[in-house]
Amino acid sequence: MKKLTLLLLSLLLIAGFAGCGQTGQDEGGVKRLNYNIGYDPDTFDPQACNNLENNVILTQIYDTLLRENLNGVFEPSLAESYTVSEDGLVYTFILKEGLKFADGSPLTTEDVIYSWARALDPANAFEYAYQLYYIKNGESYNMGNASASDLGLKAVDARTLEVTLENPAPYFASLTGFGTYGVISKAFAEAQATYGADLDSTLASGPFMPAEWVKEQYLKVVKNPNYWDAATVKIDELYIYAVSESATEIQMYETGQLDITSRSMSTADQKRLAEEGVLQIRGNLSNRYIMVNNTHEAINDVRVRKALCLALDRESIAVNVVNNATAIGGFIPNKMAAVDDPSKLFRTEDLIPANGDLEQAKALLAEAGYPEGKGFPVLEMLYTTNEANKALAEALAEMWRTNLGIEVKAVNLEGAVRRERKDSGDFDFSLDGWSTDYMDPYSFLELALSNNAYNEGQYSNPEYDALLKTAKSSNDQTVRQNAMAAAEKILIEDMGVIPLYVSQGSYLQKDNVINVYYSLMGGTDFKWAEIK
Amino acid sequence: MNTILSVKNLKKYFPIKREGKFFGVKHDVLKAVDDVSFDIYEGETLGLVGESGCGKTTLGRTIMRLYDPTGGKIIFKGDDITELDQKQLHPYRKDMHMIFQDPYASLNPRMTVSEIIMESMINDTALSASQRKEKVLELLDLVGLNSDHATRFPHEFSGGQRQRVGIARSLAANPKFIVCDEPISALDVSIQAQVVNLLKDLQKRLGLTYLFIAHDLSMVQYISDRVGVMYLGRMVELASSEELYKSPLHPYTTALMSAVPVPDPDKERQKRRIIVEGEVPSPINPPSGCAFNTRCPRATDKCRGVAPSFTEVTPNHFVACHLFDNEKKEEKIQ
Amino acid sequence: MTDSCEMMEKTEEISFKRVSKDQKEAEKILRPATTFIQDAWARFKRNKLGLVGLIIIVIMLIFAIIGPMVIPYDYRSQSLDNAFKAPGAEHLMGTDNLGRDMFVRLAYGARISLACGFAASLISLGIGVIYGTISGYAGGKVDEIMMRIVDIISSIPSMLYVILLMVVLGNSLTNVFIVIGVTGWLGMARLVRGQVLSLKEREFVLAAKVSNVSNWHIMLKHLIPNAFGPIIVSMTLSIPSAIFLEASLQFLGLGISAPMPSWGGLAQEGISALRSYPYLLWFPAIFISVTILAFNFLGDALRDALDPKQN
Amino acid sequence: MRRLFISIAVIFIIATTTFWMCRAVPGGPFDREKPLNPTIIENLNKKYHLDKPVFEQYIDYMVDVAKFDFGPSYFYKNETVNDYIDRCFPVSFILGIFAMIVAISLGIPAGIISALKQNKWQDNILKVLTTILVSLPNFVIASGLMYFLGYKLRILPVAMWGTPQQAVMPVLALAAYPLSYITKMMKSSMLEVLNNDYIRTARSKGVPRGKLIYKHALKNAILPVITVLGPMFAGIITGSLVVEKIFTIPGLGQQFTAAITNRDYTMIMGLTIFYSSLLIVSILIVDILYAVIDPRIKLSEGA
Amino acid sequence: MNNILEVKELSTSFFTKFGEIKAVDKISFTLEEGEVIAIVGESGSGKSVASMSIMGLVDTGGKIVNGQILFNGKDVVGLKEKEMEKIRGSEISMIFQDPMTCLNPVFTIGSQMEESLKLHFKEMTKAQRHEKIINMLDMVGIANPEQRAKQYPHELSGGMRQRVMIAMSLLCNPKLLIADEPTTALDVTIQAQIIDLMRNIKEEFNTAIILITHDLGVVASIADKVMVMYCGEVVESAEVRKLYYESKHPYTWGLLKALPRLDMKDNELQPIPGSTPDLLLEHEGCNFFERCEYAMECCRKAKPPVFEAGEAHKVKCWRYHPDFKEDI
Repeated sequence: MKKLTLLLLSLLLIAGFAGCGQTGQDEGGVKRLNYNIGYDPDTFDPQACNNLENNVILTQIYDTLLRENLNGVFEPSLAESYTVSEDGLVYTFILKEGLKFADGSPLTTEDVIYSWARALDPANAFEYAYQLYYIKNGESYNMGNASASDLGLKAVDARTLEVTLENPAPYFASLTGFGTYGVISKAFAEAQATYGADLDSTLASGPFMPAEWVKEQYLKVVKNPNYWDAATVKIDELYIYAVSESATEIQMYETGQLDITSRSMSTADQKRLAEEGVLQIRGNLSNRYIMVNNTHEAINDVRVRKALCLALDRESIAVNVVNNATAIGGFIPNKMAAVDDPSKLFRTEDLIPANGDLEQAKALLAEAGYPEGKGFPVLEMLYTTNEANKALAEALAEMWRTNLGIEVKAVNLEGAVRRERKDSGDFDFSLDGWSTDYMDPYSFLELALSNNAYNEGQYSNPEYDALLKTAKSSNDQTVRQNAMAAAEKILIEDMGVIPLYVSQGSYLQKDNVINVYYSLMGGTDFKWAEIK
Repeated sequence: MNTILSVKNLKKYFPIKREGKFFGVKHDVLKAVDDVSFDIYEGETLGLVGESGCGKTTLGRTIMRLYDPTGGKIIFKGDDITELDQKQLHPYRKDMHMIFQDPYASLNPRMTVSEIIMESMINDTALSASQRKEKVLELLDLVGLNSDHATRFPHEFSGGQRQRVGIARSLAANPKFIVCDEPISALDVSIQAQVVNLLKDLQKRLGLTYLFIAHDLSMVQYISDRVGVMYLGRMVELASSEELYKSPLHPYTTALMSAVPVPDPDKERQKRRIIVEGEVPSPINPPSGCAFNTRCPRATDKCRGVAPSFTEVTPNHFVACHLFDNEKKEEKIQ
Repeated sequence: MTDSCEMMEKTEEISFKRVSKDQKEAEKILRPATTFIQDAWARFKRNKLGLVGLIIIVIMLIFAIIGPMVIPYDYRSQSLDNAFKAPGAEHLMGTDNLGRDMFVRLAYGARISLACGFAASLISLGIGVIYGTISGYAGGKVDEIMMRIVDIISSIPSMLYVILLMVVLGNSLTNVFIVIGVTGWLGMARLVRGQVLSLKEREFVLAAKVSNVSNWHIMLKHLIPNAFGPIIVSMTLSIPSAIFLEASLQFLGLGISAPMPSWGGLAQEGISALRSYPYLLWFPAIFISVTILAFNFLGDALRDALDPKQN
Repeated sequence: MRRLFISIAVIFIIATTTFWMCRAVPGGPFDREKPLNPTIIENLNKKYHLDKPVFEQYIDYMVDVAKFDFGPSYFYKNETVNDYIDRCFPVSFILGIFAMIVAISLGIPAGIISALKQNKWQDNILKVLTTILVSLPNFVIASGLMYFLGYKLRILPVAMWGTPQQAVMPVLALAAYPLSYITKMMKSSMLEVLNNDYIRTARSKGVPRGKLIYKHALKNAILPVITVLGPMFAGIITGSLVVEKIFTIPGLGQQFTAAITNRDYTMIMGLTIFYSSLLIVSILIVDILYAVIDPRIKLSEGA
Repeated sequence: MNNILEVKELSTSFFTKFGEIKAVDKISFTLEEGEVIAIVGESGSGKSVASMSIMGLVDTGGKIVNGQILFNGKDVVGLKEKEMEKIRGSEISMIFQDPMTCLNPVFTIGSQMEESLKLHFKEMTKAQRHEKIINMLDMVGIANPEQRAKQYPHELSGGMRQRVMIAMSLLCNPKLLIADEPTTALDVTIQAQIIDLMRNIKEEFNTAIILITHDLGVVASIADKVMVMYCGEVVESAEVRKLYYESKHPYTWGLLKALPRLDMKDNELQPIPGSTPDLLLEHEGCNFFERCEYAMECCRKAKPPVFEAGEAHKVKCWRYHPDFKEDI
């Protein structure tokens, strides 16, 4: 018995508890930042990356032709400048001089083309390949109907890249700032069995380079001295932790083990931290809405859908249930900039009252044949299991019950099951949301297109489809702005979906940490971050 | 004398599967009853003695067809019941019943006495519910219990009383033949006599036939008309109880007789006891030849090699021992 | 000579008159008639912890039945401005994230959790008893095969098929009952089989066989009633594990649908509020543990009370 | 040999069942909250051979499993299921072993005390304590520990894995249930052993009480406890999901749910087979251990 | 001859939830060196409790409430556990009914025997101990003692185990051996072997033996003195021949008459009616009253005292009151 205990104790020591996890902002002049993303990167390959958290990690490691700056504007980063042809189909990027990868090897046009082409290579089966379908023959190559050489990518010289698009896309330049467009070294990548599988098979091109990775614990990245803008980078070491539980994360923050948190926290914690005055809010370019099955009984009546929307005090829900959110004025997030003038907002006034209009809602419901909710069928609202969704679904159902006298059952489903039920049209309502990958209202509006794969609610209005077609094909931003604004009005008028709120993120950040950039599209960039 | 039950070359082997800790399974055979033959006559008590593990209980249960025999024949009232299935056995089971050893285990603790007794009447559709009740009381009275005992549960009774309930149960369907499987060995001395006398009394009154199984030689001797001695699954000797006491033939019987202590200090102290050495071998791998050869003071090479047959040495006195092979022959010559 | 003799000699003449006795008199049972249940109850009453457990369970049941009727709040009506109100006079146990009264939600949760406990363990009892009895009574090859099946199922991590089943069936109260019940029967089946195996060799079962009764009769009258003690104990102890499992399902987001509260769900919600509004965790946790504690005490006491060895 | 054969058959059946169970569940490995482009799904299916007929997939999979290759994870791009198990199992194993050590080293003495002081205050206190431990859901125990030890008292790091201090809270949280179980079992087994005749024999020889308990009773009483250790250990390893999640421990447990949510078929099957084998192996080890301690077992093997 | 053991008015009671059970009620006897006294009684008569009381091993719930147990002139009642442990196994030793369960299954025969020696003969060397064990095993008739000592209990047959138990109990040369139903669990042929062995022991070691049994046959074959117990009381005690041939107590009569005898065919058995009374229910009169066919009025009212019915023949029955006259 004793021997066994001894054996196991020594086992513990041998097991090699490598010292780690010690925190401390500033040891021996090393500027260290502890950030939790709650996610363990499953790849260091920017093209293979398929989710936001991983993308945030890779943002620190890779650079792109354009990069979102502290003001939220995509400005040339690897690129020095770019020009667009008259027809909007050909983009010519000039790279900065003397660009290097972290190992000191030069970064050339070839590397960019290699990176982008591999994103589309059907053999790789990258999930985010569609982000590059804008490039000529991008989609056909990905579908296996064209070859890599058919792609609209041309290396004019080592610093000049000519990109031909399939259709005009006025936002293409900023799209090259998206993670999937991250640039990796062709020479290095070709020498790897699987690029980005671990630190050894990864070569950084961005502000930081990965230095240590303890799986499902943390990733340590350090300043990349070969980065073209290394002078701007103030942080020496950035620890990116993988603590997924928000409660754990907050306690680590409160005990000084973390400088920045990022997990979505419980409403209770949000409320307390807000009261304590430490809660930080970041805006998001994402909306939450109720997808309505436009074909189902009762809710195929526009009056009913309107009544349902107007019966909700969306302001109260955004503030009290979701916490720190804002009621959405239409379908497009309130902060979306106008496409013809980024200094203006896309939508200047709310299309639906934030507090709803109960009187009108009741009147509409009565008009539709369900006075006081009588005779209204019991409907189901699907949501994916998590605490926030649950509270939201409960609150909505309860509001409808008390305000309109109708019964909606909140049904929590596991993600994949809900996906399947939605796909088969077996639902009445579904709690959904969308966050965009590129800053254009079209990315939201296309969701409601009649033939769109995501339009499971089967909203359909030819007028709407026509307006969006204009928005997609035109190269004139004013035309596009007007078309899309009109389209959003139609969508809201038809109440094809019931918009709820613009979601916002809450996080904690130590006071001495500044200039961490939080993108409206969900990204976080430590390039400019500083510890005071 | 009518033969009520006839057992012919009955065998009951149990397969013993012993799983090796890591490798393989050993299939052994436990020969609980090995080639046993005898007849029971109507109205008599056949006693069956033997030490623990000799197969006497298995024999009783096999006769009752609680176990399926491995070989041989059981003929009850002229009909071969060896191969009958449980359904086909029903009509025969009415005529045969059983009294069990442990009065604590043989009564279902969750049933009242009347339920227990009535169970045997379930298939006896001739009786109405009230008739059944009446019969229960009758039976209770017959075994010397009160009518208010009917609603009681077994745990409220003493061992002797329970055994009487067991007897009442066995009588419920008016059987002709009862297997008494060590009905007294779990009881105190003073109670044993009660039960044995009751059994004797019932036999007289109801004309029952008993197969009385016990390890207590003196008790078997007392109650039985004829006694069979079993050793290691085999019947080694069978004779009337007087005959057996006066002139036991088999060395094992002799040893058994002398081993039983008599409650008489003078006799006890004068008696020359024949002590058989060693212990009963395992029935899983019984010795070859005569099963008793390992302990028999008179064992010869023949005993080690050839199993003796069970033969009638003197009229109605059967024995399985090579020592009497010759006597038999001599008899024949004469 | 002892005292009694002297005393008697002093006080009265010793009477040597023979007493005549009825033979039957000697067979009289002096103690009052007791059934098995009465006996068990008498033994049970002596176990203080068991009694406390029983009382707690009864209180919980009353709370579950009457609570939602008498507490002046509705379990689902929310008051968004009143979220996270600390326990006080107005809300005995505070309010949750949607401003709902926790006390009434706990009372309603009691209904669901207890119903889940009872329903699930009844389901596993049903399956387990039938399966175990058949397997044990049939014996031989049938038993071998049936037990191998149990072995196989039990070497698959139960969480796996709980989750798979929940995913396939969807979240609803009945499905939770079914899933928990369907996954919990293995232990019961093993237990019943073991009991049956030992019981079927008991002499009263042999006696029944000799008495020409059917196999069904033997199973129903002899085997199951006698395995009743361990079965009921195991059932009492499986109720808490059902409550538990429901709570774990909630942790994985696979429990019953909102807004119906179960204790597990409330505790799970409470976890995320632990740092901020800890009462949201403590109350459900206390309710869960006290109830489970009570069931455990009850089970232990029943084990002692129903154990035939105690006779 | 027979045992090995049975084990393999069991694992085969489990693998088959799990394979078909996985396919029966709605949703596939590439279902995302935002649905993927059909072309891309096609590419992915081709890459992972999910475009083949299911039966063919089944055969392929079984062939791979026979070669101890559980295939690539559909979710983790750069880790195969084997890699994953290689990496995470040691963590779960250490966690499980230490939880077992805590449970055994506290549970056995507690059980003995309970048995010796049956129905006295010591027994009652232990009874209440251990029952409380089983009656608290382990997410409550884990969160409570973290809150008090990590946050309030700050004597232990809140979460993460790597140093011995970080192991303390998860080990305690995991040990709670087995601890109570062992205590309970040890108590009843001790009580039973103490009623045995050989204890009376030992006492009649004049064996002092202390020696009686640790020499004569303990060795016998511990036997039934040993039999449950195998399944218990396997149970801890898979049951650690909540604790692993809360304390951010890179163990095997949390992958069980994650794999199912992700419809990571190979991972689900790989883990299930691994777990079942683990269970079978730990039962085997326990049997061997049992045979070492209990001389009666040896006989049935020999002879 | 000197008295090894003198038991005076020993009473042991069990205190249960239902009340006090007087398991042993004021029993007295003496035992000389080399003498065998048999305590005979049916189950529940208190014979085992009496022996356990002498060993100081009355289990939880039971207590010696009265009386003295003078072992070698020294009262062992109330002796400290430590001192009692010294006596147990060395000066008084015991063998039990069921040899199958009395040996610890997880230790070898040798080590279990060695333990006694280690406890009581601290100065012995390992080799000496080993020798002694082998000799003793040989003495009780175990073949291959060297090999047997290395075996575990389950590898031995029942009779062999009982021999081991006896060997173990004799290791420390006890003055008194208590044998609690030593042959009950054994087959008749084995029983004969063990009885033989015990006779030898008595002669060879001059050990006093208390033999507890329900089998009057066994008693007849070995005992010098007999005590008959019924419901915790000694109802009759006498020298063995007297008890068998001139028994006085109706219960003893009953016992002898209820026994079938191999040596006498056609002796009609006369059972004692009824069953042992419930010890929990208070009996004013004689415990045997309910079952006694000679019961008298006085038997119902008061417990009979001990009467001398001859030399060293004591009986607890009103029939031996000096004023008794048969009244029919």
